[in-house]
Amino acid sequence: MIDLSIKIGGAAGQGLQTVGALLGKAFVRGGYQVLAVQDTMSRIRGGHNTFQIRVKDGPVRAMCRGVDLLVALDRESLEVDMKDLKPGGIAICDRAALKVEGNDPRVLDAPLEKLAVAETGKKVAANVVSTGVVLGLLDFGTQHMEKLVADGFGTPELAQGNVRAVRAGHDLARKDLASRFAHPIRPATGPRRMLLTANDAICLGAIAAGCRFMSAYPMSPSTSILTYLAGSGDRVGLVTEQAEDEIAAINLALGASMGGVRAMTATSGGGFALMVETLSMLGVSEVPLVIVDCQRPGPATGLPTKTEQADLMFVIHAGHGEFPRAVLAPGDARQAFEATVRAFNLADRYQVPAVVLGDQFLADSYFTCEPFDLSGVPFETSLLSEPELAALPDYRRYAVTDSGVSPRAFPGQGDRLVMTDSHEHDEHGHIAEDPATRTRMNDKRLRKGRGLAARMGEVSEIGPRDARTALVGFGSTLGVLVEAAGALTAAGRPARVVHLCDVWPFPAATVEAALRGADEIVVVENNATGQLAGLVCAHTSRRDPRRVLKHDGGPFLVEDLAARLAKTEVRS
Amino acid sequence: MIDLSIKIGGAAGQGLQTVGALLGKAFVRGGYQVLAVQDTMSRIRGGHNTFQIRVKDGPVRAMCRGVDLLVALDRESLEVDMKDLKPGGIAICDRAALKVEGNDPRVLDAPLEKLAVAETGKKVAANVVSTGVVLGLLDFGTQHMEKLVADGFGTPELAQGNVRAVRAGHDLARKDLASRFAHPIRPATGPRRMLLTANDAICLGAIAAGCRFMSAYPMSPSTSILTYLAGSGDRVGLVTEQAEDEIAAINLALGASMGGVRAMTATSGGGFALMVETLSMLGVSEVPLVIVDCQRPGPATGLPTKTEQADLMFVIHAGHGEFPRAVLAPGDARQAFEATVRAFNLADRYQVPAVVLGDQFLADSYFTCEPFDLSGVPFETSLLSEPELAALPDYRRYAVTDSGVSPRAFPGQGDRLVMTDSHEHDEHGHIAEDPATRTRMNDKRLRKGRGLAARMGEVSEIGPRDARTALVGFGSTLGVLVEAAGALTAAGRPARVVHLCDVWPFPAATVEAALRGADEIVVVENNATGQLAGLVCAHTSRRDPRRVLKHDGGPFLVEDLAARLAKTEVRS
Amino acid sequence: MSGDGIGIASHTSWCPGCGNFGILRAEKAALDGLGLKARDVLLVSGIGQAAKTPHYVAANGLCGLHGRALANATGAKLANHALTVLVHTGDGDCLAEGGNHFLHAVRRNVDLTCIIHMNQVYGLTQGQAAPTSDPGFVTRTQPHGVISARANALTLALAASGTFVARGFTGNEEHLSGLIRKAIEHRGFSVIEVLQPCVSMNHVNTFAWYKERVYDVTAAPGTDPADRSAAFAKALEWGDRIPIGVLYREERPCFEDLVPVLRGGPLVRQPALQPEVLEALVDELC
Amino acid sequence: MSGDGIGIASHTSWCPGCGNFGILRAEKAALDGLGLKARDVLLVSGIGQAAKTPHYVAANGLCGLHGRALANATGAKLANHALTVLVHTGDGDCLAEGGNHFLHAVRRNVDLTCIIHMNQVYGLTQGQAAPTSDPGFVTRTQPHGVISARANALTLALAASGTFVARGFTGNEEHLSGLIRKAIEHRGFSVIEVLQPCVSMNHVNTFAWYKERVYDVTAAPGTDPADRSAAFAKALEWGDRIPIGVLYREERPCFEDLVPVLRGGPLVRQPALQPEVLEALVDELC
Ligand SMILES: Cc1ncc(C[n+]2csc(CCOP(=O)(O)OP(=O)(O)O)c2C)c(N)n1
Ligand SMILES: Cc1ncc(C[n+]2csc(CCOP(=O)(O)OP(=O)(O)O)c2C)c(N)n1
Ligand code: SF4
Ligand code: SF4
Ligand SMILES: [Mg+2]
Ligand SMILES: [Mg+2]
Repeated sequence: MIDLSIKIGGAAGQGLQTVGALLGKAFVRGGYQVLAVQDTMSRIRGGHNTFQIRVKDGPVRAMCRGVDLLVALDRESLEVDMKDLKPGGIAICDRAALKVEGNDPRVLDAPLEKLAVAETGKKVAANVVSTGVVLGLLDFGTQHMEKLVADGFGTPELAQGNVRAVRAGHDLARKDLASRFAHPIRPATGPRRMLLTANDAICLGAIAAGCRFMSAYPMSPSTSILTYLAGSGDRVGLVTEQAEDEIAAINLALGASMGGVRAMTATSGGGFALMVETLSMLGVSEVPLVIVDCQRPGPATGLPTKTEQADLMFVIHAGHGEFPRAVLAPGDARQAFEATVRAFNLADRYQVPAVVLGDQFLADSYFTCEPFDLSGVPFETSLLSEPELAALPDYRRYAVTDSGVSPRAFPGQGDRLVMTDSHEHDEHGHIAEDPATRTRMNDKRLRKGRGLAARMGEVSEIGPRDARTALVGFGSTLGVLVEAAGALTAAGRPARVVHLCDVWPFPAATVEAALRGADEIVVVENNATGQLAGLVCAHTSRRDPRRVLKHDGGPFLVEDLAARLAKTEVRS
Repeated sequence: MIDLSIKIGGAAGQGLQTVGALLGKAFVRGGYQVLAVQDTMSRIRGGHNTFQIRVKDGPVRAMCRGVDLLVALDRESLEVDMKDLKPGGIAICDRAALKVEGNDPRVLDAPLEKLAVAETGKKVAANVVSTGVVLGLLDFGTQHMEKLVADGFGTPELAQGNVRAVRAGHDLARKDLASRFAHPIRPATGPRRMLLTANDAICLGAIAAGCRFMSAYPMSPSTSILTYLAGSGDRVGLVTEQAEDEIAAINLALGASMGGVRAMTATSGGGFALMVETLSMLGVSEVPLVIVDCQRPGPATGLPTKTEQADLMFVIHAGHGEFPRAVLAPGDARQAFEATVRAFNLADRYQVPAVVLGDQFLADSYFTCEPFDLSGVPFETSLLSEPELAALPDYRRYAVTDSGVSPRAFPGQGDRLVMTDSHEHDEHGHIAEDPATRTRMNDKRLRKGRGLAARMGEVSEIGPRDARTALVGFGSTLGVLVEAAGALTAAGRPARVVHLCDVWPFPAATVEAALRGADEIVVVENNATGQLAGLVCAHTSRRDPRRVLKHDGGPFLVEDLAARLAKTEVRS
Repeated sequence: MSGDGIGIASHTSWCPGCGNFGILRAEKAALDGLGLKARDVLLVSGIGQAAKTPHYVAANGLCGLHGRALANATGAKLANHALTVLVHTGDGDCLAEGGNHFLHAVRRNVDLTCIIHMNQVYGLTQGQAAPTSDPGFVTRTQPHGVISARANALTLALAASGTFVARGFTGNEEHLSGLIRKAIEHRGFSVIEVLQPCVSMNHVNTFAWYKERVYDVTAAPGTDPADRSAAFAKALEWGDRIPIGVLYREERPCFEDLVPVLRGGPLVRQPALQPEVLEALVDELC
Repeated sequence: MSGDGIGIASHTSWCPGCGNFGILRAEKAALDGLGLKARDVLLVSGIGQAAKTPHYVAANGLCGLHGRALANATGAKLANHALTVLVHTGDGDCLAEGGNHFLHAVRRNVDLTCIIHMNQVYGLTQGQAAPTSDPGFVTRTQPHGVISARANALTLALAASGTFVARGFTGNEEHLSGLIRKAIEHRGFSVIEVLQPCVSMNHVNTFAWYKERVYDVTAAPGTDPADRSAAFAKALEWGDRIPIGVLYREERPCFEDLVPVLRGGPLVRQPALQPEVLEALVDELC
């Protein structure tokens, strides 16, 4: 079985993400499955960043602490990252360029910069050379990498130089170093697979769902959604606009949605905070909208480039007044794709805001997936067709119905006029202040929450059904929960996973049922207060779950989580 | 026993509040206790508004539906408000001016406009004349009212004209109408009492607590706080600034607080929504601040001039990331005064945001109170004195302590520099991104929540301790709960009240203890989803309380609530 | 609805004598003059007295949050640029709560018409100063009188590269209606600041106060509506004389013209994507 | 700390060659020149590369949220107007997220110095357009190039009645430090837009690009720094020639001068209230 962890460490500006992602993709094209995560600091140059790739010949769902191969592109990486080297693991660095001495036998010297300058004329291509070295050490060959570099590196000249740089690294490794590392990974042929971040997947979901307008204000770790959609807009008939701030971003999107197109916005917690008043406006006006919150550690600016799951209760309760909403917290790229499609459908069908709750781990990590079927996604809408609209004897945008869902039309769709107002209003959308109308309309809106609740089905149960230990989580912990449960089970203490993608309306009955038979319930969250655990307490009969929490900015790693789970912790 | 309800109905622009408040104050000066509530529409002229005064010779805590005396200043009032007239109740109107016919014996005709023009030259003074009529009917005399009008009506001429108008109304009533109404209220001498809104009380609390800076953006029903403080600022050394928006309002206040003075802002739910990102900034930067949210019905613009209690969960969970905060929901003017003082002290002591949760009912209703002691309020601070600061060998603004509270200083206070940052930071306030510092600082901040939780004491238990029915509420329902519990108890079904002023950190143990012995728990809330009931379920052993909810924009009225409580409702 | 023009309400919640009525009538005249159908018109507003306007016109309406009208209008226009979109916004709505959106809407130059109801006060919330209030204006929240300088929508629009900058007065409805018409016809973002006396809350800047000061700038000799600096100098005029009319006008491609996707027609009418297009996106990630 | 002047950091997280270093040095020189003590100086910022500046100066610092620096600075100054308060803000921080606060801070004319680090790009978030980016500027979020007109901090400040409006360039540190000094000395709100090349994210508006365009406006004949319209015309200049220097300056009482309470000294130093004062408040409500 192949299960190899490769870490590239260096400073901002050294192109870790660029070469790391290419390397990951080369492995995927070569038949393997990959998960790659980034750990960066909030700066443009310098600092200590890493890009870590785990390569397997089977599904890979989470990251481990241990590293087999370290590529240290700066001194700090050698200082910081060596501790994670597994027995038998090795590190590569350019001793001359980094001005490091020492005779640690685990550290192999490779003249990356010299080769970079020789092949491309630029020192910075040392990173590209290093990928060649890695491929050489693994005996993977450079075929896939060369093609990726040739296609992805701008001008033909630039590309050619970099292809040579890859080869130079590879040849060096084969010649001088290969004997030092005994984990060959030969390229195989396998099914065609995608390597993408969950943010990419969200974009694909949006496009597949027919999103036509996206406005956002840049904010890590959500910015890549805006970037992706801006770059593809022309092809997919989607307009993006970088707004002046998040309030504008969501209000542009609201306007577009009221105008009749599917629309979305994306941000992180701080930007979401600025959108809260408008969330409430979506509630009263019943304009559908998808909002992505890529969480990062707070409060406030917090740790802009790190990960956390601390916006759950905030997002569920955000907004003055009472109105239904959907909150979906996908666990990986595939769930992100599907949850985004579902978010558009739920938003449209129930005329509510739907929040996709991501985080930095999901946003910046690369997942291996079977290709998505973008043409085959379900489509649900509450928008009237033109004939339906024309057939109505009397069009009332906010007609009171049993389901709470009213017939939606857009301005200019037919001869019927559409009025939307942020006040309490009557069925025609005109301001109303009398108690009876108020109660009727508020009840009508809240009734939609019931329909929505019936649709909150995405709760995964993974692992031995009879395991007495249930690990509960939401969002990005999916993979690590599954791997840790596997480790526990393998160690003779069977554990299963109950993972919520759909978190609000809280799927109480489903969770209750999933927890049946479990003696020990452990809620695992990337936050400090156990927010999901709070929901479990409030909405199920399980009142005192054990909480395993982490709020240091990093995702859980498999070994660490398994170790913490194995320990019998004092309940808090 | 005297217990009389007087309602003045009319259109916006007819000065209902002005004359109503004066009338209320006249009764208070005349030895009675008063509660007066306003029900208005969101417009400057027209619409249907009422100002209702309940006068008792003892404490008055809530409003009833029944009216003894209706002053109808427009036709709509006659149409709408007559239905609330009690048996024996009468209405006064100016038939000629309102062009109303009819021979309802309950309606007395009074030429208010004619007298107004005669005495002041202006029709609009009909409202003032009507107060004279009321006083005449009650045989209360005009002594107190004349003084109030003389002191409160601008130029001496204006005042004189209005004094004459009061007298003219009074004399008319004594001469022609008095026989028709048989509830005399003669002025008595009693202790000196205040008549004030809870918003006034919040202002007094802020001033007593030493607040020196207040910034806000106008928003009903919070605007009167800005207005009051702007009007008193020169006397009490307080600067107010009307900000360009709510984000500016809270950030101005944050700057002032960081600068070393006690500061606050006030808004309603929609404005609070805009402040949420900064709430989180207060969390990470540990800058104390008091924020008043005068709730009104949402979502969004909702019903701008009506009342609701639907921001509870929102305010508790607002903000990305995790940080402690205090939320206090006073039940009347006295609690508003005390809660505001406490909010300043808790904010300052624990370096957290403290939210005072009011609502339109509290904001616009007039309560009778024994005079507050502004000079005698407690004072707690975490701000270092200058000698304390100078004595520190090494000043660390965010020093990690057991309590989580760090030594606070302000720029320019001594030679020590103060650095405050919205990122995660080290003890000196400089940006930190490493996991260990992050965890330590996040833990430190969250530890303050424990100290805070220990201080959440303001839970009132009122009524027979052994009553098996407990009515639970928070905020502005205090009075009506007490009166309704009294009514139930009197009707042979003993009920007691558990009222939370302190709602967050949720005083779970106190509430659990208070509910002990109760078989039936009824949570009464001015909202549609039972938010407090949700907290009770999540934090106590009581999992299925009955919910009595109202979300039509109006406060509960005693008769209505008592009737609903008496009914055995199907549990939802 | 199109035959007799666009209906306006006979009952409103405005005060009798309010300047807003003049705007309502002038707008109806402009829309009628252009022969626009109600179904193709969208009126967008925020919150305030001005912002109630869409409720009084028989057209489509989106009355959003306080301050956010321009962002909503921009989104709606980009979703369906076949609509004629007008924004009704108070001076507080537009320049206080919505100040940032105003700046950036002007820069963006989407084809919207922004009508600022300039009463120099907060009407709906009962008389606080607006950013446009004159220094010294005394209110209960500004008991010492306003301290900050008067916000000037016209200088700001000019500074933010506005392409159509005008001022009207409710005391001259015909002129105002002509301005609104020109603004709608202008391809790009047009700003009309309308002097709109608030009879209930502003007893300084009254109808008479404006009446005796306004003059039509197009009558002034040597005024070149294409010279931004000259327009700025005119826009600074505020005192004994207040210019009305079009102060500045420039032809520049509007935002919609420059977004390739929109050349395919209104977004809301564009066809579903072909499977090949979608498949290609997946391919790129394999 | 006062003897050798205010310390600046030798290690920063800025990129080598970044224009921000020039601002840091120029500011130190200005503060030293004025003999200010670190304890009496407060640097306020938002978020961005520019906004990291307070961490690199040994003075008091308040690094708030993205876009909110001016509001924070205003509050801090009103709490303690004995402090010298400078604001470091990026062009995105100041004119996008913080655009509304900028407008109103200018109007308010509190005695603050606002230094806008103008690199025409979002540095920290890696290269999106700023409102100040030139039309046509291509980024990954603006693949067709920027469409909106360039936001111009100087015309905006002039439009909002700014009392001190200047531009500097990091390529001329002495000049810049002179500007900062004048701005601090100015009683009222002063705006300095600093051309600050971003070597990592903006490869169009480079050091050389600015260098060959800037000229000192004070050298230009016939420039009257007290004529707002003339300053506006100057501020519109942006192309082959870019003016630097003080474009406009006016003496007008600053906000603090007009608030009666502040005449009693900084709020933070004012004594506790007398019981009589408090009692009178209660009396009024009885
Ligand atoms: C977020 C928010 N803040 C404040 C308000 C309260 N509010 C409603 S309208 C308004 C200002 C009205 O002034 P303006 O925009 O000038 O309109 P006018 O009534 O004068 O036409 C305010 C402050 C609100 N609705 N929402
Ligand atoms: C509410 C919010 N939105 C977005 C961000 C992300 N963000 C941080 S700095 C920045 C812009 C940086 O550009 P600029 O202000 O020009 O500063 P520079 O880095 O160029 O100096 C953005 C969008 C944030 N921190 N907070
Ligand atoms: S308050 Fe002023 S703006 Fe509002 S309707 Fe009345 S007159 Fe018009
Ligand atoms: S990204 Fe640009 S602005 Fe930021 S430090 Fe680097 S060069 Fe300076
Ligand atoms: Mg106004
Ligand atoms: Mg910038």
